[in-house]
Amino acid sequence: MTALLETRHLNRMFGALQATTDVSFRLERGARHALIGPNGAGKTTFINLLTGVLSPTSGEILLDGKAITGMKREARVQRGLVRTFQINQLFGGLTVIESLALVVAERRGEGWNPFRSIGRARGIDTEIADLLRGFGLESVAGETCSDLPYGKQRLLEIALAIALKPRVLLLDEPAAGVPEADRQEVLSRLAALPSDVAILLIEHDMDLVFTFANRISVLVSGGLFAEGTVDEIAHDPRVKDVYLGGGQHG
Amino acid sequence: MRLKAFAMGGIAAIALIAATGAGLAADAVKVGVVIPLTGGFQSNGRQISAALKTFVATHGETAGGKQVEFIVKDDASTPDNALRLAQELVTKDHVSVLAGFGNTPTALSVAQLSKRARVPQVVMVAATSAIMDASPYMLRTSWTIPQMANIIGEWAAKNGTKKFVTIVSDYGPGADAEVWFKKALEANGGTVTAQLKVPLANPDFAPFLQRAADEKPEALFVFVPTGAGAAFMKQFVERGLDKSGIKVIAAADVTDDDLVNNMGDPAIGVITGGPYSASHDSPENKAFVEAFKKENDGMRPNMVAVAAYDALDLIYKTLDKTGGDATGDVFVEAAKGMKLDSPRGPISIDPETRDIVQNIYMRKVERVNGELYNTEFETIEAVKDPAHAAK
Amino acid sequence: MVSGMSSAPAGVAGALRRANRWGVLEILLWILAVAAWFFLPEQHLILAEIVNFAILALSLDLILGYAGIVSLGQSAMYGVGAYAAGLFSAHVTGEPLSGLLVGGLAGAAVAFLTGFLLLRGADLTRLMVTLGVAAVFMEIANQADWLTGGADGLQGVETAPLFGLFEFDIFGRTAYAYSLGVLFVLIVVARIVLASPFGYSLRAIRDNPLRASAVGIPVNPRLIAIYTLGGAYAGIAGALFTQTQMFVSLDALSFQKSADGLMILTIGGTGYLYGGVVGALVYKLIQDVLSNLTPQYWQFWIGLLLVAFVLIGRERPRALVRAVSIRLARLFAGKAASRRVAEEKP
Amino acid sequence: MLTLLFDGVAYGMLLFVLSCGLAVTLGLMNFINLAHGAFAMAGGYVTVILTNRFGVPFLATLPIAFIATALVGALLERLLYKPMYDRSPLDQVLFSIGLVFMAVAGVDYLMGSQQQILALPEFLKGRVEIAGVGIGIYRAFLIVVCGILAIVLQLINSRTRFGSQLRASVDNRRVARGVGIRVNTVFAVTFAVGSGLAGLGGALGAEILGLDPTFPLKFMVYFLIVVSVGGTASMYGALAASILLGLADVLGKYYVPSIGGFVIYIVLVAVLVLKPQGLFARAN
Amino acid sequence: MAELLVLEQVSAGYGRATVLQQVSFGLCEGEAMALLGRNGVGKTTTLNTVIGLTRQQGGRILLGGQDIARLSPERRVEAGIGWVPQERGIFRSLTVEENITAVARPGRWTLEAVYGLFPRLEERRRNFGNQLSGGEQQMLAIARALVLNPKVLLLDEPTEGLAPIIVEELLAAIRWIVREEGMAAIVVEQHARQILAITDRAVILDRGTVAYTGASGTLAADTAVLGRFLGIGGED
Repeated sequence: MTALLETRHLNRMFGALQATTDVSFRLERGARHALIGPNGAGKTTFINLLTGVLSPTSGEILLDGKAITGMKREARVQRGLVRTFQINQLFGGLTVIESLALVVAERRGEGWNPFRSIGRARGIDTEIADLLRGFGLESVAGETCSDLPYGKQRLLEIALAIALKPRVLLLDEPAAGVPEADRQEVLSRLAALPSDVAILLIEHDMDLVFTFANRISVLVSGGLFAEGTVDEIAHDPRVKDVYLGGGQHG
Repeated sequence: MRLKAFAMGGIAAIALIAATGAGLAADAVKVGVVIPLTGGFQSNGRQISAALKTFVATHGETAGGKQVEFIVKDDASTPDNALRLAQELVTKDHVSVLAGFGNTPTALSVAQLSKRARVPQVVMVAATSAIMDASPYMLRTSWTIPQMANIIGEWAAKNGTKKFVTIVSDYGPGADAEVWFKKALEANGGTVTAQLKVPLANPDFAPFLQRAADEKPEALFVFVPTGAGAAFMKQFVERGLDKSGIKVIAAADVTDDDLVNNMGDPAIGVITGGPYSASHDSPENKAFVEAFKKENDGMRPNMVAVAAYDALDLIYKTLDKTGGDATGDVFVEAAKGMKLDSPRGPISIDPETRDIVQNIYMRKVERVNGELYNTEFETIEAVKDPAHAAK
Repeated sequence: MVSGMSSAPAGVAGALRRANRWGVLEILLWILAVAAWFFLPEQHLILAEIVNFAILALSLDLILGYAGIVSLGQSAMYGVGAYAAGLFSAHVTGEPLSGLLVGGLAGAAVAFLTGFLLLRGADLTRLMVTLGVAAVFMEIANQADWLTGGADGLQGVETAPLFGLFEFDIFGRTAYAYSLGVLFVLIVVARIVLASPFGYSLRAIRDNPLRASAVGIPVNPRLIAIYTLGGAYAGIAGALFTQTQMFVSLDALSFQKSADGLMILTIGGTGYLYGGVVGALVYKLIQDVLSNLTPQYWQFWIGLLLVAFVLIGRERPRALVRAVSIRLARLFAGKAASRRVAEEKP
Repeated sequence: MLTLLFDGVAYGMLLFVLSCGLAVTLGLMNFINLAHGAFAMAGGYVTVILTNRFGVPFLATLPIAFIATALVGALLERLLYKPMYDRSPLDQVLFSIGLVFMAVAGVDYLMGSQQQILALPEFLKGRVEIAGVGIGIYRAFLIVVCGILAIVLQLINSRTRFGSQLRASVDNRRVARGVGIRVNTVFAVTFAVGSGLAGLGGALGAEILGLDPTFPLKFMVYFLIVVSVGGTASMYGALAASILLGLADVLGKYYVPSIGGFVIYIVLVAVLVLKPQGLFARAN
Repeated sequence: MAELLVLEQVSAGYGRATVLQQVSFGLCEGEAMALLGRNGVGKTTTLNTVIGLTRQQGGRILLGGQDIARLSPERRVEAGIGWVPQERGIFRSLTVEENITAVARPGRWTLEAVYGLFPRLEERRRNFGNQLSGGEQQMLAIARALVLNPKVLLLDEPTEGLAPIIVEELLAAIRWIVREEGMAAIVVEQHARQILAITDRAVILDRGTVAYTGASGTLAADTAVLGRFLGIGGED
C-alpha cells in the first residue's frame, strides 16, 4: 500500500550547504507522527520542501503515490497538503469570521468568483460556526485577528488549516509561544482533530510529542537519523546522544 | 528677493479680494490671467505678472468707462491646470476675457473653452503658429516662431552664412523653428547639414554640440527656451566651438533680455532675431523700461514682458473702442486691425488671422555701459506670420 | 457577540453581511453629493474634478488598499485610458459611454501587460518599476506626436451629448452628474467584488502573502487580476477626464498625476473605498485655498502637509472616519431598536 | 568619438557623486529618500550664491557646499528622518515627496525660479586638444575631483574603523548593535556625509546640469536609476552604474537622439525585473 | 563573591508571544554558568534579553548593581557585556581582522591576544567573513566578543553544528577563558555534558521558566534531572 505522503531521496542544497540529505520518509493515513531534532537540523527546510516553498535539489515527493515535486504551493493545498506555521501567520486586518470564510470559499473553488458575496455560499455559515465552536473562537468571532490574545491567535492559526479539510496536516510547533494558561486549550484542540487526517508534528516539547504522537522521526544535520515508535525512540541511546551530546551515555 | 515674492503675494491677495468682492462692482470687466508662476515656464509667468503690475500702475484700472479687474491664476506650466483654471474663471468668476498662457500647450488646452464659451483669449507668449486656428476668439500679441525663424534664415543666407546645423528643443515650437528656418535658408541658397533635437528636460548639450562641431558648419541655428540658452552658450564656448569659427545665430529666446546680462562673455557676439530688445531705441520703450524697473525692483523687461504689456494695452484699447463691451464677437471684431505703439515699435493685429504683425530685428549681444544687451542692427518691418501667409 | 453563540449560523452569516452593508455615513455622503448638484451650481467644475480624482484614487485603493501593491505609476493606466478615449472620440465617435468603455479597456490592457513586472521584488522594486513604466508610456506619447499631438496635447476631442440628450456644457453641469454616476457605478461594482471570495482573497494576500499561498490562494494570478481591474478603473478615470475636458495632454501621464493620486488616497485613507472621495475633497479644498493665497508657493504647504501627515501617522483620519461611522451606526441602530420596542409595547 | 566617451565618463562621475549618498541610505537604512536631490540642489545654491554674490573663489565654495549640506542632512536626519526609518516604503515615499515639494517651492521663494548661472574661474574654462581628442577643462576637473572622491570613499569604506563599522551595520544590524557598534550614530554620520556628497555633487554639477528650483524632481529618476541598477552592495556598483548611465546618455543623444529619453527607463525596468537587487548586488 | 549579573523576574518575548516568564538567576564574578534546556525553552531568548535585542516585558536586569533594562544594546556592551550570537553572526563583508578591529575596545584583550588564543584566525586574517569554515567563524565570534573586554561573556551554542574535533578545540579555548582568565560567562548549550565539565553552575530552563539551579558537578551526576529536562527518555 502506498503511503499518503512520501518522499524519496530528497536533497536540498543552499550553495555548498546541504540542508536536507537523502530523506526518504513515509506518512501513513491517519498517522500521528512527530518530527524532532536539534536546532538547525533542517526540520523547517523539510516542511518547506513538502509544501513547495522551496524546491528540492533532487528527489521526489509523492502524495497518494503521485508526484507533486514540481507542483505549485496552492495546487498542493488543493490536494489536501496543508501546514501551520511556527510563528503565527494570520490575516491581520480581517476578522476571525472573515479569515475562516475566505479559506472555506477558497477550498470550495470559489476563490475566483468576484460576484457572489462571500456569505451567500450554501452551508458556509454552518461550517464556520462549527469551526468557531470547535476551536473555542466564538467569543472573538467578530474581532480583528491582530487584536486577538496570543492563545486565540494560535488556535486560529490551526483552525485556518483545518478549514481547508486537509488530508495531511503539517503542524510546525503548534504550542510555541503559547502562555502556560492557554496551552491546555491548544493541546485539547489538537487531540480533537479528525482521526482520518494524517498529522506530522514538528515539536521541541517532548511532553507534547509523547502525548500526541505514536511514531517519531529524528532529523539530524538534514538527514533522517532514526525512526520508530515512541518507545523505540525514547530508549534509543543514539538519539539520547544527539540531545545530550558528548558521546557519553546518561 | 523676499520683497518681490511679497509683492507677488500682494497681487494675488488683491486678485483674491477682487474676486470675492466681484458682486460689488457690477460695471466691471474681469480679465482672467492664467500664467505659469510655477513649473518649467515660470520665468514667463514672472515677467507677465511684472508687466501686469507696470501696466496697471501706468494705465490705471479703467477702460471703456468700466472698471477692469484682473484675476491671476497659476497654471504651474501644465495644460490641464490651465484649462481647469480657465473654466473656473469663466463659469465661477464670470471673466469676460482670458489672457496669459506661458506656453503653447496651455494656450491650446484653453482654446476649445474659448471657442465654446465665446470668450476672447489673448495670448501673451505661446508662439506656435497653429494655435490661432484652434479658436476664433484667439488674439495674439507675442510673436510666432516662424515669424522669427523665417527672417533669421533669410538674413543669414543673404549675409553669406550658408552652411548650418540646427539645434532646437524637442517640442512644438522647436519643430516650428527648425522647419521655417530651414525653408527660408534653403530658399536663399543655404543648406542645413544636420538637424538636432535636444530633450526639453535635460540641459546637458555636450553630445549635441559635439555632433554639431563634427559636422563643421559655418554657423549653428539655435532655438531653446529661455533659461536653457545660458547653459547652451556656456557649453558652446567651453567646447571651444567659438574658437573654431562657428557662429551662433539664434531665435531671441536664447539671449533673453532677462538673462543675457548673467550669461557673461560667452554670449557676446551672438546674433539673434526677435521682436524686442530692452535696449530698443524709442521714447515709448524708454518710458516702459523705466516704469517696469521702478515697479519691479530693477528687473529688466524681456520680450515676454512687452508682449504681456501689449496684450493689456490691446484689451484696454479694444474696450475703449467698444465702450466697455467685452462680448466675445464684439470684442474680437473690434480688436482686429488694431494698431498699437508698442515699446518694441509699431504693431498691429492682422484682421484676417488675429495674429500679430510686427517688426523683427536682427540683434547682436554687446556690452553697453557695462551690461550686456541685444543691440538691434537691422530692422525688417511689418512681418506677418509666414505660416499663415503661406496658406 | 454573546448572542452569536446561541444561534451561531445566523450569527456568522449576519457578521459577514454586516461587514458589507451600506453605512450611514456612506449614504449621507451620496445624498450630499447629489444635493451638491442642485445647490452648488457654481462649483460643478471643481466637483467634477474632485470626482475624477476620487476615481483615480479609487483605482489605487483597489490595488494598494486591498491587495497591498504599492505603485508610483498609476498615471500610466490613467493616461493611456485618457488618450484612448480621446482618440476614440476624435476618430470614431464622441458618444461618451462607449468612450468610457474604450478607456477602461485600454487601462486594463496596460495593467494586464505590465502586471507581471510587479510579481518579482518587494515594495521598493515595485515603486521603481511602476515609476519606470509610467515614464516609458509618457515618453512614447511624447514621441508619437503624429498620434497624440505630443507636448501640445491631443486636439479635436469632442464629446457628444450624454444619451444623445445632455450636452456637456462649460459649467460642468452634465460633467458632474455624469462623473458622479460613473463613480457610483464603480463603487457599487467594487463593493460587490470586494465582498466576494475573490475580494477577500486579495485582503488575505495583502495581510500575509505567505499564509495566503498556504491556504491555496494562487497569489500571483490574483494580483494580476486586481491590478488589471485597478487599471480599468484608472483608465475610466482618464477617459472621464478627457470627455469632460474635451482635451488630453501629457499631464495625464505625468509623475505628478501618480503622486496626486497617491497623496489623495493617503490623505483619505486606504482600504475602505471612500478614501479617494474624502482625500480628493480635502486635497482640492486645500489646493484651492492655498493656490489662491500664494499662487506661487502652494506646493510648499502641500509638501508640509504631506510630511506632517506621514509623521503623525496616516491611519489617523481613517480611524476617525471609522469611529464616527460606528457611532452613527449605533445611534441609528439604537433608534431603530427603541422604535421596535415602542412598536411592540402596545 | 573619444571626446564623447570622455564627456560620458565626466557625466557619469558627476552622477556618482550625486547619487552615492542615496545608495548608502537606501542600502544601509533601507530608506527610500526621494528628497536626495534636494540636498544636491542645496549644495548647488550654496556655491552659486557664494561665488556670484560674495565673490568667494569657486574652489573654496566646494568644501563649504559639502559641509553646509552635511549639516543640514544631519539636522534633518535627527529631527525628521529618524522616526521614518521603520515605516513602510510607502510612508517613506510620501514623506520624502513632501520634502521635495517643500524644497522646490522654498528655493523658488528664496532664490527665484530662474536658472542660476555659475561664474566659473578662468582656469577651469575652455578646452584643450590632446591627440585629437577635445578635452573640456572643467570636465577633466570633474573627472579628477570625482575620481579622487570615489577613491577616498572607497578607502574610508575599506580601510578605516568607521568603514568597517558601516559595512558591519549593513551586513547585520542586529548583531552589530549586539557587539557594541553604535549603529544609530553610524547611520547619522553616513546620512550626513551622503547628503554632503550630494551637496558637493550639486555644486560641481550646477555648471553642467543647470540649477533651478525644479532640480530635485528633474534628476530624481537619474539618482534612482543609478541606485537601482548599481545595487546598494558597494561603491563599485554605484560607480559602474553611474558611468554606464553617463555613457549611455551621452552616446544615446549623439547617435539616436530621438529615443534618448526612453533608454534609461527601459534599462531601469529591465534591470529591476531581472535582478531586483541591482546588477552588482552580492549573491545571497 | 559579588553578584555581577542578576536577572530578577525577567519576562520577555516577541510581539504578543511571551517566551520567558519571570526568569531569575544570578552570576558572580569569575563564575561560569551553563544555561541548559531543550530546544525552544527560551535559552537564546534569555541571552538576547540580556544583550537587549529582545523586548523585555517585565522584571529587572542588573549589571554590577545597575539596572540596564533601559539601555540600548550598544550601551550594554559598553557596560561590560560581550555577546557571541547564535549562528555566529560574522560580518561577511569584513575581513577576519576587520571583524575584530571594528568593535575592539581598550583592555587586556587585544588583537594580538585573541590571535594568540586562536592562531588559526591570524592565518586567515585577510579572508572575508563568508570565506571561513564554521569552526573558524565560531572562533572569530568569540574573539570579537573578547576584544570588547567585557565583564560577562554570553556564549550562545558555541559548538552547534561543528565537527567533533573542532568542538574539542573550542571547548578547550572556552575552558581556558573561564578557568584561567576567570571571566564570568553564561554558556547556552544543548550538549549538556561537555559544558557541565567546564562550568561552575548550571541553570536549566523549561518552557520559559527556571526549572533547576545547581552546581554543574552535581547536575552532571544527576541522571534523573538530566533525563527529565534534557534527555529523551523519562528515566534511565
